[in-house]
Amino acid sequence: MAAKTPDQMTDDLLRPLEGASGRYWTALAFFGGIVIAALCAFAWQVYGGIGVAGIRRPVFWGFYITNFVFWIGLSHAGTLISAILRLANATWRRPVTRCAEVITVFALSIGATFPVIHLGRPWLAFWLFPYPSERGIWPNIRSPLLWDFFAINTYLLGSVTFLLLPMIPDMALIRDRATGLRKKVYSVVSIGWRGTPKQWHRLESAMQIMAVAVIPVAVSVHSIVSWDFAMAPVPAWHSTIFAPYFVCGAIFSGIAALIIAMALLRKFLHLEEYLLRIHFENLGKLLLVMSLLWFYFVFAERLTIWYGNEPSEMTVFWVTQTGSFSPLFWLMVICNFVIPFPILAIKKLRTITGCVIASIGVVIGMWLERFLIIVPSLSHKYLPYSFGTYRPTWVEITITAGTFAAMALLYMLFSKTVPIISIWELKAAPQTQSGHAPALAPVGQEGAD
Amino acid sequence: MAHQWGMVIDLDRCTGCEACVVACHAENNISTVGEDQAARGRAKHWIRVERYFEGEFPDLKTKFMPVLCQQCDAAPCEPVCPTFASYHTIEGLNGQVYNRCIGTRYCANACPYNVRFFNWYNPEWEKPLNLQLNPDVSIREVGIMEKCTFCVQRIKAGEIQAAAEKRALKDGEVQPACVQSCPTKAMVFGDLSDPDSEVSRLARGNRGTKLLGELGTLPKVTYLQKDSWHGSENA
Amino acid sequence: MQRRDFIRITAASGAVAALEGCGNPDHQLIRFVPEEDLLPGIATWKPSICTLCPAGCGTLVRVMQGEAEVVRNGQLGILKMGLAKKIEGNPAHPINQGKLCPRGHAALQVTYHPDRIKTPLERTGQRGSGQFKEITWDAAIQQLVAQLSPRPTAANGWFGFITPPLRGQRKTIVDAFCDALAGNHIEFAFLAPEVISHANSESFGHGGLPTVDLSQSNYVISFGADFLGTWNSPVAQSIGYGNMRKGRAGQRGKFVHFESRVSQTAASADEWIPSRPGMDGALALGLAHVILRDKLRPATSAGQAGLLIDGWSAGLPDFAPEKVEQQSGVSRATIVRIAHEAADNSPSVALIGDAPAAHTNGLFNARAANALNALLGSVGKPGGINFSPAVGLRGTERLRSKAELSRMEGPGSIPIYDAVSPGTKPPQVLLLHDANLVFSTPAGQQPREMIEKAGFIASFSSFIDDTSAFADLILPDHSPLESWLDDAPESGSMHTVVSLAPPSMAPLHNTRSMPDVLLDLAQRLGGNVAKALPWKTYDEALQAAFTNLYNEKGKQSAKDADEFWSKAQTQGGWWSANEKPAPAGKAIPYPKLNPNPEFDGNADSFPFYFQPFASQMFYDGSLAHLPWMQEAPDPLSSVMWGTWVEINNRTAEKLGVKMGDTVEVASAHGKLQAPALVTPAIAPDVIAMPLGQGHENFTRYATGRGANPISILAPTTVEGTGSLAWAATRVRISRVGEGKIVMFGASMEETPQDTKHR
Amino acid sequence: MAATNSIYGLFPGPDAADRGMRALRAAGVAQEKILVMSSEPYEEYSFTRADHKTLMPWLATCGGIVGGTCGYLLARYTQVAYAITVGNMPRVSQFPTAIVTYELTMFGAVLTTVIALLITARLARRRPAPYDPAISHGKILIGVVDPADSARPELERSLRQAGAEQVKTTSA
Repeated sequence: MAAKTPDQMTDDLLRPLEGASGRYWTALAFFGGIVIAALCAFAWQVYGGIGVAGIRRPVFWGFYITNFVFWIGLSHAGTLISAILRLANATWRRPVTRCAEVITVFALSIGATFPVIHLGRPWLAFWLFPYPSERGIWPNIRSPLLWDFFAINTYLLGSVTFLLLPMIPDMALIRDRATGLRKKVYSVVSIGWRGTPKQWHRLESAMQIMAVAVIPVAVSVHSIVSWDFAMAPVPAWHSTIFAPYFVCGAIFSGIAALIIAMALLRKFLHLEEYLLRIHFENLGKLLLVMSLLWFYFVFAERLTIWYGNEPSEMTVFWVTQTGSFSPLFWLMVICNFVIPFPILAIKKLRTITGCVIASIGVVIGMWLERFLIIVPSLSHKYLPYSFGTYRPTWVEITITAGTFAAMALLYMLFSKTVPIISIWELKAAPQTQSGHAPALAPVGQEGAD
Repeated sequence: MAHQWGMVIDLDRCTGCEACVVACHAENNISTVGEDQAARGRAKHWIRVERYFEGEFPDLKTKFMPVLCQQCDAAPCEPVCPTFASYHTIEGLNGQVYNRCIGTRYCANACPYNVRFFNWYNPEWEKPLNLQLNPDVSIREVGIMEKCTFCVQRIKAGEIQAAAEKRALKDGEVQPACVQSCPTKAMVFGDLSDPDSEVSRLARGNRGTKLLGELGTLPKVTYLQKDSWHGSENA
Repeated sequence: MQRRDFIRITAASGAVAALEGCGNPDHQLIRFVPEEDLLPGIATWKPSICTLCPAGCGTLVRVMQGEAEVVRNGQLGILKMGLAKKIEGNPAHPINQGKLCPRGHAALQVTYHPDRIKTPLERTGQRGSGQFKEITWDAAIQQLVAQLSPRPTAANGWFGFITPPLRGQRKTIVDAFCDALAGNHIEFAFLAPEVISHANSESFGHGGLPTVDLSQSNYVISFGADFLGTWNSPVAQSIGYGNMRKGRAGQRGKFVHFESRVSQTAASADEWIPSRPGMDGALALGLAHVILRDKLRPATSAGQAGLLIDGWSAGLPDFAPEKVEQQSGVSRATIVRIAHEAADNSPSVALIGDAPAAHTNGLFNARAANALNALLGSVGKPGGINFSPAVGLRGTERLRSKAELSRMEGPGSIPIYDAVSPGTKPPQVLLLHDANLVFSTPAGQQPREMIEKAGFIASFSSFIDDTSAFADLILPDHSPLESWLDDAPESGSMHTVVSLAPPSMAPLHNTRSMPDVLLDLAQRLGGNVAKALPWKTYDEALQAAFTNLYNEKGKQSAKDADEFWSKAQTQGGWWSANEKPAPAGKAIPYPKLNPNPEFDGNADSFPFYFQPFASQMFYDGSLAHLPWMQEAPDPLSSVMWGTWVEINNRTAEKLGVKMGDTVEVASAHGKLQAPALVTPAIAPDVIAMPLGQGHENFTRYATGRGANPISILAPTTVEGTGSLAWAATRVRISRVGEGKIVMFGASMEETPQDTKHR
Repeated sequence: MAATNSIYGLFPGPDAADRGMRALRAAGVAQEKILVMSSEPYEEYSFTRADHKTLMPWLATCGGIVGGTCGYLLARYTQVAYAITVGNMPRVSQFPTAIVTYELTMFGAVLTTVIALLITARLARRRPAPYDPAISHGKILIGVVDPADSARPELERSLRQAGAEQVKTTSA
């Protein structure tokens, strides 16, 4: 396939924004339905009391906090990856960055709702905010939940701007092509972008700064999420490995989510000529590295517990290794390592389909990992008399399903309003020097997937 | 200086009769949750008697251990609370401000002793059972963490009484409901800041141990370990 | 202003409030004029008596002002009144010295129970259908008078009154009422200790239960007696136990417990020695044998108690350790060791109660333990068993006549049939008060049919339970906190104790105190009945009794009878340490008893011994209606809101039974289903089950919950007494399927994984 | 659309644009009066070489410092103002304070960057500026803001010579 002219690209990439198929609307209705069901479930929980959920003594945290950690982790897909690639100036990143950053923003927003959902009295959630209240009470800075509050807000600001800034020129692009109401809307959101060299240059340097700033923020966010656990003297929680362990897991699940999202976009928005196998291959390699890193962390964690042989920790250890939680544990290992490793390691298997299969495994596996970090420890905390177990109720399951649906829903809506691939960045790929941008280089066995 | 309330539990005296458990329910307006919720781990017993078996039939030893909030000096439950609902009182108690609690349940996870109990639903007393409620103790609504207070309402009442009579509290003058009820006098309550109080003396004894003391929570409850029969010679 | 006006005004304002109150019913109720003035928020402590078990502990009731929905002259309204808020032990009371057991604390909920009978009821549906309609007290009493008036002159047994064992003036009134009506007063309780008191009256010339002076004992041997939980006077004994263990510097008594399972008491023992059910007598005599053989005590020291045991003077040849080992499963070495320890560590004491006395050879077991006590020289001594002195208050004699004993024999005893229906003639009128005959009688004895034979049944019960459901008329009693109480505990203190308590609070509902109703009836019936019961009210009768007591014993404790009476009210009774135990009377010579227990059901088809036991929370089942008791975890199993079947873990493995599985327990007389509790704390050939659950009819909290072990018991009786041998049944057990068991603690399978490196 | 008075040419590609730029400079138009717009950065071409000096990194740093200071003060103040001891921790606990300080530092940095961008890039403004939608179709605009009327024909010619596909003039 020959390189395309900038105008052709623009047309291709703006095409998804015009009109929507029946299939699209059905899917939208489907996911919307699930989200509404989840909202009802939450309403019921607020009305009837948190007791309608399955959490109990001593497992005071269950699905909700699992989802919290999982989604925050997923949010490390975009910003972190695209920031790193941006700094590394990897040209092939250009078609990938935006769909990644979108995942970040949505996953983060979804994850951030769970600390509220899981509250006993959610209507008082605002007591967490450090504002001068008439009660003269300030929140407790020493609580990791407060750290979460600050970290998540910073990360949210960072990732939202990181997503929005590069969107401005594309907004202008649509503005100039649109008519009527859409024109008005897009001229508002393109905030008077004209494309003067000054604007271009300031945008670039702003993105550079953002890229530098957002990486440490992303790392800190998931470290702090891990400290929600590591700060408590709970067997197998109270460990220094948690922060890097969580960050690694976060990036791991993030990349997986990105691959899945790209595959879906590629199929449904007909972006076969823009999201190429090379992108999946490169991300696949990244995923492989993370999979190995993840395994290394799990091994290190397990080893130290086993060797230390501290009774209360060993109880948790055996419960996950051979006891009642072992099926989930080994399923996790299969999903996170046994499946992805060969697929991604063997070049022949590292096709788009291969990468997607591996990624699906990883997403499931990482959710299980969060669950297995939280529940077994809580259910086997020191005094055997108060050991307990945990079963989620339909409320928790519905709300969990709802968040996945919400992710799909938001993503679909977004891809209908904004070009999911940054057009100007794609065009700006240095063609004149390096001939074709790698992104548009003809790659063998295109139909391999 | 402020009192430092502490307790000693003599496992050699405790017979696991659970008078303390019911006395605590009666004193502190702890609601019963019914069979279904109890089956789902929602029963609330601020003090419980843990039972452990050692060995197999016929050589079997049984051990009772009453467990209540240890009122730790370095309490893991306190700092994790984002709203200061759980905090440390001047008299060394792990206070729980009910109406400040938003129900993160973080404190309950952090507590190694599992002595914090959560109100999963609004409590109910079928009329006229509501008439049994103790007016000195507030009722906890849904979504709130509750826990043993060492019967702070009794402590305060005692202190006010003593202050009114312009005197210091006498040792043993104030007793939580559990201590008051204990038939074998296995539980002793008092001021640890007073080295001569009975509780201080017993806590210094060589049988004294702290529950999960290795975690560095500095509990203010001391357990006197079960003693063994020293044989005929002491007869 | 007239009270009526006041009420009308408040009613009006109440209506206004109702509009504001958005239909909150509290606002629609009228407000009554307070009957007493109390300071809000100020607590007063009033002495009372715990009536939940026969121990008779003295209590203090914390009363504070509150607003209650009450009925006054047939009108429901809100009244500012003194409300009981908490029950604690009365520190002044010699028995429980300020302490209380869990049941005692829960007594509060009897008064405030949502399912209390609030007003007299008349049966509308079939008997036992539990359908009643509300009637007035006048109508109710009219009915009863009508039933009792046309009484045949000397036809003994035409009328029966079944109560739990009563004491004090309450007993006097009931007895006098029954005698005057030529009826029978039957004292009935499943756990009534008639076998022990029987044996004691033989061995020591004292009926009734002993007071165990544990606080000074150095060596305690218990044969199955749950003396720290439910037996005899548990609070008093617990206080003593605490002192025995750690109360004396450098002096720690030892406690050895023989039983086939770990009861709450056994759990506290220094040594729990599993022994075959019913072999306690043999064990006691085995110990005695060693003591005699090794000349640790002279045979004569057993005195009267020894003479009851044949072969005593010969040194009990049949009870050599080897023989006892075969019978009881306790190794001879252990027997010899325990015997020596017991002899070397005087004062040492042996206790027997509960199951050992409820085997066919229960009387023998009790006699044997008595003999051992006598041999150890611990009868009537500090640190041993003592018999608290009787007081001359009418109706509180401890030493019961033979006739009286037979009256209060257990549910198995034929005398009850006689009493209820002499020969074949059923009683025309049957009165019931808190005696749950139907629940506490093995189904094999057809308690329902027994009851239904009666022509007319009236119950004074505060709750519709398995038995009062059959009543034609219900005249609800006050709750203990609402009524005058008196008691003369037979054990638990070395003092003479007569407890007295005025009402702690005004009645909530339209109820009347049972003695008052009897006195009212007596007046209406007139004639010899009125003569026999000269008092107008119960408290009048009590004052009369206390005047007697003052004249006989109380002279030095008060300047006149009135002061004596009022002092007794404020401190919760009268007690004195001056009284000396009466000298041991002559024992009644008794026929030879079979030392070995017999069990119903042959060992092949029913391989397991079935051992019911008193529940720490529900006692004999009479407390299953209290939510606090239902939710309090059982000390050993930590089970809440249910019952369970204890089964040894190895046995369970063989039968493929897992923790919580529903199992069927079948005897030759019936079967039941309950969840299995797999535990190492029971002998492999024993199945144990707590009393308490399995009520067919006992308020919203207990109805239809769990199974009742009594229902499958065999109607065998204890040799030498007529009482039910409730530990003498054999059963088979089989797994039914998955089940549900609600435990507060983690199930015993979830003990920590071993932390060996693997 | 442009409301200001200007004259500009639309060039097909960057090289043409470069020529146009040189032509204007030759015509002696002052740099600040030259108007350039494109739908791509074209950073490696001379016609985009406007001022490449920007204070943005420094602004971000300052913002970070300000944010960090606020964070530290907030953390410290709340701990002192609402002095409650928990878990035997000091009144002002360093680690939590450090964490909050750090997060708010980054917050400040990001925020100032965005604001700096909006201001320095003259974005989100009310005042209308000259513009031509043709840019969105890849054309590059080179022109002069309010030229002297005398110079107009001259400028138009030179733009055409440089290879402008069309030359437009706007007047207020």
